[in-house]
Amino acid sequence: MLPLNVMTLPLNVSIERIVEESPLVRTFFFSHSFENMEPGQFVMVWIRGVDEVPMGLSRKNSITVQKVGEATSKLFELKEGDSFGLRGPFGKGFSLPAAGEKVLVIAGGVGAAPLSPYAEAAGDAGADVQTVLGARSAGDLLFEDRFSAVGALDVSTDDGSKGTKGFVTDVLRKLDVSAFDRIAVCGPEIMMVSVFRLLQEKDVLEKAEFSLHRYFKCGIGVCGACCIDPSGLRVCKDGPVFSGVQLLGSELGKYARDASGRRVKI
Amino acid sequence: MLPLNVMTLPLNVSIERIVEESPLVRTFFFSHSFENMEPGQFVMVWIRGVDEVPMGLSRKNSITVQKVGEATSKLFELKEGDSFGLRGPFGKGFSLPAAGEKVLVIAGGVGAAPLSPYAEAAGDAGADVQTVLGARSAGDLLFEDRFSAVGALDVSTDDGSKGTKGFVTDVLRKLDVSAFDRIAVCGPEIMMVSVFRLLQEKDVLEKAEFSLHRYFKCGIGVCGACCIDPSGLRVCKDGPVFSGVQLLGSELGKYARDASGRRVKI
Amino acid sequence: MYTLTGLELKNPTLLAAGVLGTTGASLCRVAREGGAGAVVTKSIGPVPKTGHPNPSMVRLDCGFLNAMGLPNPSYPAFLQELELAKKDAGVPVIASIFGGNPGEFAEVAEGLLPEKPDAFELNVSCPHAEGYGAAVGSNPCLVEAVTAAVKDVVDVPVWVKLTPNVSDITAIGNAAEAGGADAVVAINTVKGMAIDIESGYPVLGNRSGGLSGKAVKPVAVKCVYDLYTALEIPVIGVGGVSSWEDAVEMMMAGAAAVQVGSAVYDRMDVFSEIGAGIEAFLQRKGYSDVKKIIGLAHEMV
Amino acid sequence: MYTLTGLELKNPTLLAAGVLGTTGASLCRVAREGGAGAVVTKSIGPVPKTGHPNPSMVRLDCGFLNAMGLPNPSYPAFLQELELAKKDAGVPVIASIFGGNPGEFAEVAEGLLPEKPDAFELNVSCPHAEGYGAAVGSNPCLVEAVTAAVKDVVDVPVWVKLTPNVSDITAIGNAAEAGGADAVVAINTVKGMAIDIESGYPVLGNRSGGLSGKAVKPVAVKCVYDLYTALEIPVIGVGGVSSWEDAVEMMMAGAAAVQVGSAVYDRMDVFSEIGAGIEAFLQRKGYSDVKKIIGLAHEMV
Ligand SMILES: Cc1cc2nc3c(=O)[nH]c(=O)nc-3n(C[C@H](O)[C@H](O)[C@H](O)COP(=O)(O)OP(=O)(O)OC[C@H]3O[C@@H](n4cnc5c(N)ncnc54)[C@H](O)[C@@H]3O)c2cc1C
Ligand SMILES: Cc1cc2nc3c(=O)[nH]c(=O)nc-3n(C[C@H](O)[C@H](O)[C@H](O)COP(=O)(O)OP(=O)(O)OC[C@H]3O[C@@H](n4cnc5c(N)ncnc54)[C@H](O)[C@@H]3O)c2cc1C
Ligand SMILES: Cc1cc2nc3c(=O)[nH]c(=O)nc-3n(C[C@H](O)[C@H](O)[C@H](O)COP(=O)(O)O)c2cc1C
Ligand SMILES: Cc1cc2nc3c(=O)[nH]c(=O)nc-3n(C[C@H](O)[C@H](O)[C@H](O)COP(=O)(O)O)c2cc1C
Ligand code: FES
Ligand code: FES
Repeated sequence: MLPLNVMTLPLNVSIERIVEESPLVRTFFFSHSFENMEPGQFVMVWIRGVDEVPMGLSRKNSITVQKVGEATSKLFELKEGDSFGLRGPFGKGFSLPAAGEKVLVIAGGVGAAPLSPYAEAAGDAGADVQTVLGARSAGDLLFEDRFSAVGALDVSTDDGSKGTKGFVTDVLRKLDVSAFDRIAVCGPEIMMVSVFRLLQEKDVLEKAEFSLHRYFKCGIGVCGACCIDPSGLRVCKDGPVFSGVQLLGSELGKYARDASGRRVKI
Repeated sequence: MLPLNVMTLPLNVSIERIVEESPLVRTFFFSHSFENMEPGQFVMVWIRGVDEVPMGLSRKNSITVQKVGEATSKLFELKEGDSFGLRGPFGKGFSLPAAGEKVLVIAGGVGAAPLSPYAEAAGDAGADVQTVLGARSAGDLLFEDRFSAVGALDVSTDDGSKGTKGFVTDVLRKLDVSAFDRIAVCGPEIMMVSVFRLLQEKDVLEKAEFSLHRYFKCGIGVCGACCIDPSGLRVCKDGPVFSGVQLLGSELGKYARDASGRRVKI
Repeated sequence: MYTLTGLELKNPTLLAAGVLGTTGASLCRVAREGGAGAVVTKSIGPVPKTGHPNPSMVRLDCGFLNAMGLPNPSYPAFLQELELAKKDAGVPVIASIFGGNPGEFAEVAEGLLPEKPDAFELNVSCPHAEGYGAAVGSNPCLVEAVTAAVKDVVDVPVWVKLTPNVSDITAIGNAAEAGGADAVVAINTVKGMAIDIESGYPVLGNRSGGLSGKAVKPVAVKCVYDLYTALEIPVIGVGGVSSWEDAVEMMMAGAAAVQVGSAVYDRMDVFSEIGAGIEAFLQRKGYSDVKKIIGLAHEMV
Repeated sequence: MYTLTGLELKNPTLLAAGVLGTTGASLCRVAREGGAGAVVTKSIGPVPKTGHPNPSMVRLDCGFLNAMGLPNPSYPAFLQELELAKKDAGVPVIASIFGGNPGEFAEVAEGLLPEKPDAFELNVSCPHAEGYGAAVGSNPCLVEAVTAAVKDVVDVPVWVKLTPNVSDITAIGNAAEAGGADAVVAINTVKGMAIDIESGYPVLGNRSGGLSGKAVKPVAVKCVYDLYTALEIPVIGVGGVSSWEDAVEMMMAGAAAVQVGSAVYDRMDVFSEIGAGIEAFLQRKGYSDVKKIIGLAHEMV
């Protein structure tokens, strides 16, 4: 009997399949399915001998990883059949819509990872899902198929190689955001801040949820490494998904803390 | 919500009522009811600052105690409203009969304490219960009323002040013990040995169960203080109730171990 | 109101060092939303430290293991956090500090003085940071010297946080007292380790770390009990407290107040819950004052 | 077959000292019915001791607390139990012994020699017996002297059982090795205490005692890990082992074999269960020999 959650020592999982999503992004399907995960929740991925890092679940049994540094590079060296450790799922996910609700999903870069299962769950719940997906260029767009399978998809690329040239906000400006019941956002922090400002202007912040990234140490709400100002909310436990209202006047887009706790400008 | 069992730290109970059963025996009704106790199981009674000693449950919410030494004397100083600590119920009780079975209860002295709830439970189960109750003299006979309420009662006293003059074995010899489906025995070890021999002669040991007393330290089957020879069975966990067959060729009636583990003649 | 080394606390529960104590905002949250009577900061040192690689904390069946490695932004960078905590927490804020020698301890304490912490807690007891923590705290001479050095430069109460990883914690407690400590805090985590049997790797990034939570409560109760006998100054109890019953037990062993760390895992408001539980207990049992239960176990013979 | 300081074991699980080890019959039962690879007796001393008043052992949410107080009938009275154990256990029988000084240790060891124990385990680590146990075991010079004194009078393997209640267990381990020990056993219980809050009384008759079971496993794993690095002689791991996974973890930390104490609370046949679990694990992971996992964690970097 496999556990639904792994809240204590890391579970050993093996890599069942690796999918190259783009030059720097791969999806790792692993040998365990978190049947009760909420889209937006994360797992702590233990690359033994290196580090343990948070990753959103891109499916019940997959993470989708962008290679950025030591741990992710080491993960990219692993092959099918290799294994790593997993704890989770942790944190608070995106809130699911009721049937008939209109949901707007706004994903930038690897932010599409936790939003793809959300879009699918929202679709399954009978919501009307529309997605705005942004990336640097056409080859970096993640999960176009999964998003378009559940509803309308608008795409933006920085270089204009596909969809609107520019940022997700350039697409958003053309939409009537007030027509949506829920708005779910995840992406690089600068992208999320632009979206935040836009939604604030349009006065729809209370319908929006944002998934934040901060430096995680414990990942389970005890150490305090990931707390944000001025609320003191823990990104790992009270988040990573926060409502727009919770983030009003927050450090979002201004600074974050590094592993030592020092404030670092975004 | 009160716990059904207290397997960890002692539960604080207060004394609700004290009944003087005989000059040296008192029943203490306490403020907790062990609803799922099996007759024959015991509790560890913690007289704070003094000692913790095993006592059979004479009811779901009472123990019946003979004053013999330090802890029991201190218990006798307590008044209604005072409190002590309780852990349990521990160990294996007497096996209950099916409806229609014939049950013989043989109780000597304070051995009547764990046997009285057994006789009642057997009666409730629809068995045909008969009791042989022995004591030094009429005033020491325990729970005559409880035993006679569920079936026939034969009494013996050492001094002949009531019933047969002599020992329970003198009554037993007059009975056809082979007519019973189950025989439950508890009393001083010399009395139990006499009964054991008699039942062995009559070849009915496999129907008989005996509740043993040995020096208990942990009371939970770990320390090994209460083990009997040659089986190594723990009186506190594998017993205190053993079948006659388990006791064949055992140390019963020969010796017991004291608190240091030294063998002491019975 | 409870008084602890001159500080006024609304209840005798404090946030333990290193738990939710990295930012001023989270200290305020623990005080306001959590109901803590006082809060202790993350341990702050002379230079920025990122700490050990992850996993830095894992939950076990019984308790937690952690090896954070004293991550901290150093005292100059922490001043702004302390400022915020002092401004908004509404309860006393105790600065936990560490260093490798008496001079470093004094430097950090002086460095934080501008933001007026209500007391200092000297961490001489972290079991998993080379040259810091328990390396200092198992040496009575060094503990006395460190305590005296900080006492020299500050005029607020100085508490010394002790490690249980010694043969005789009272010897270290005595050294702290001799150095002028106003209280001791016991205990920091117990040295421990877990290994992932599928891979053979130690689970913590630092290989080993410190045990906290339920598993260590009996160890902490014993340390507090012994320190209460050995010392004149108050003992603050910490280790595995997660309910008012645990807090009462710790106080009966001799704790003047309790700190709560790992139990924030379960709920943030564990502090107000414990505070209310203690009050209700005192009332039910007819104790006129919390002082009646502090050290009570020593009288029950 | 596993070999441990020359003894042949059918599996690497041993009954820990002081648990079901008071009588020869119960030692035989643990070996035969429980499936232990070897059994260690209750610690036997120079004179009869009844031990501490009850409660002498209580179960906690996490683990157990005990303060038996080294009850034992003394070595002359224990000879008949040892005789029975040696005759019928069918596995090696190790005599655990204690004393207040090297002379007493040697006296007890010699006194038990007539019944030919397969090895001696020196208990220099009981945390709750005045003048015995940890009072000896936290002093390296005394540990070396005690070990040497017993080595002098016996020619079977001598193991030394260590206490975790010291700043540095490897210093004591080194002392045992220097004294000629053939193996060390780690760990004895961790000092601990529980208080009944309704009455204020410490729960144990001896007021405080030693923590065992699940709560101490991480502490034991860390001690074994450190001893494996520091010593040449084998380390036998004990503390909180209750499943084959725990045993494998202890072995990866460096244990050549494991002892199981408190877990007999759950079931007598925990030994054969662990033995079978280890075998199945080795097979599943393709390890040719149990030696492949002993100390494995040290290689995983
Ligand atoms: C809730 C959450 C969900 C995430 N989901 C995904 C995802 O689905 N896919 C994905 O590719 N990335 C995701 N990330 C980001 C991912 O954690 C980092 O990319 C990863 O930690 C980088 O590790 P590294 O060793 O390769 O990089 P490093 O060389 O260690 O550092 C590069 C950067 O990665 C970040 N980082 C490193 N360690 C941590 C840590 N312990 N906690 C948080 N950030 C860290 C820091 O910003 C750091 O500057 C998520 C982060 C969070 C907080
Ligand atoms: C399973 C079991 C059930 C029992 N049920 C009852 C009962 O229902 N009513 C009753 O009156 N008595 C019962 N006893 C006996 C009772 O435990 C002793 O009478 C009591 O422990 C005496 O304690 P003390 O301090 O007064 O005597 P002490 O002065 O300590 O010693 C007197 C004698 O009591 C016995 N005793 C003392 N301590 C213990 C101990 N820890 N474990 C076992 N025996 C001990 C010894 O035989 C000792 O020689 C039972 C014993 C056992 C083992
Ligand atoms: C994640 C974590 C970080 C800690 N960091 C520190 C620290 O920086 N300084 C310190 O003195 N103690 C630190 N500790 C120890 C705690 O303050 C406390 O002494 C210990 O955890 C026992 O209490 P608990 O069981 O309530 O957690 C830390 C504990 C944990 C769990
Ligand atoms: C009831 C009990 C009695 C013990 N008696 C002894 C003893 O006599 N000698 C000894 O060396 N260790 C003794 N110990 C310690 C155990 O042998 C073991 O080291 C400790 O309990 C940790 O192992 P565990 O968690 O498997 O119980 C005793 C432990 C218990 C629980
Ligand atoms: S990472 Fe420790 S509280 Fe969030
Ligand atoms: S009294 Fe400890 S095993 Fe029975």
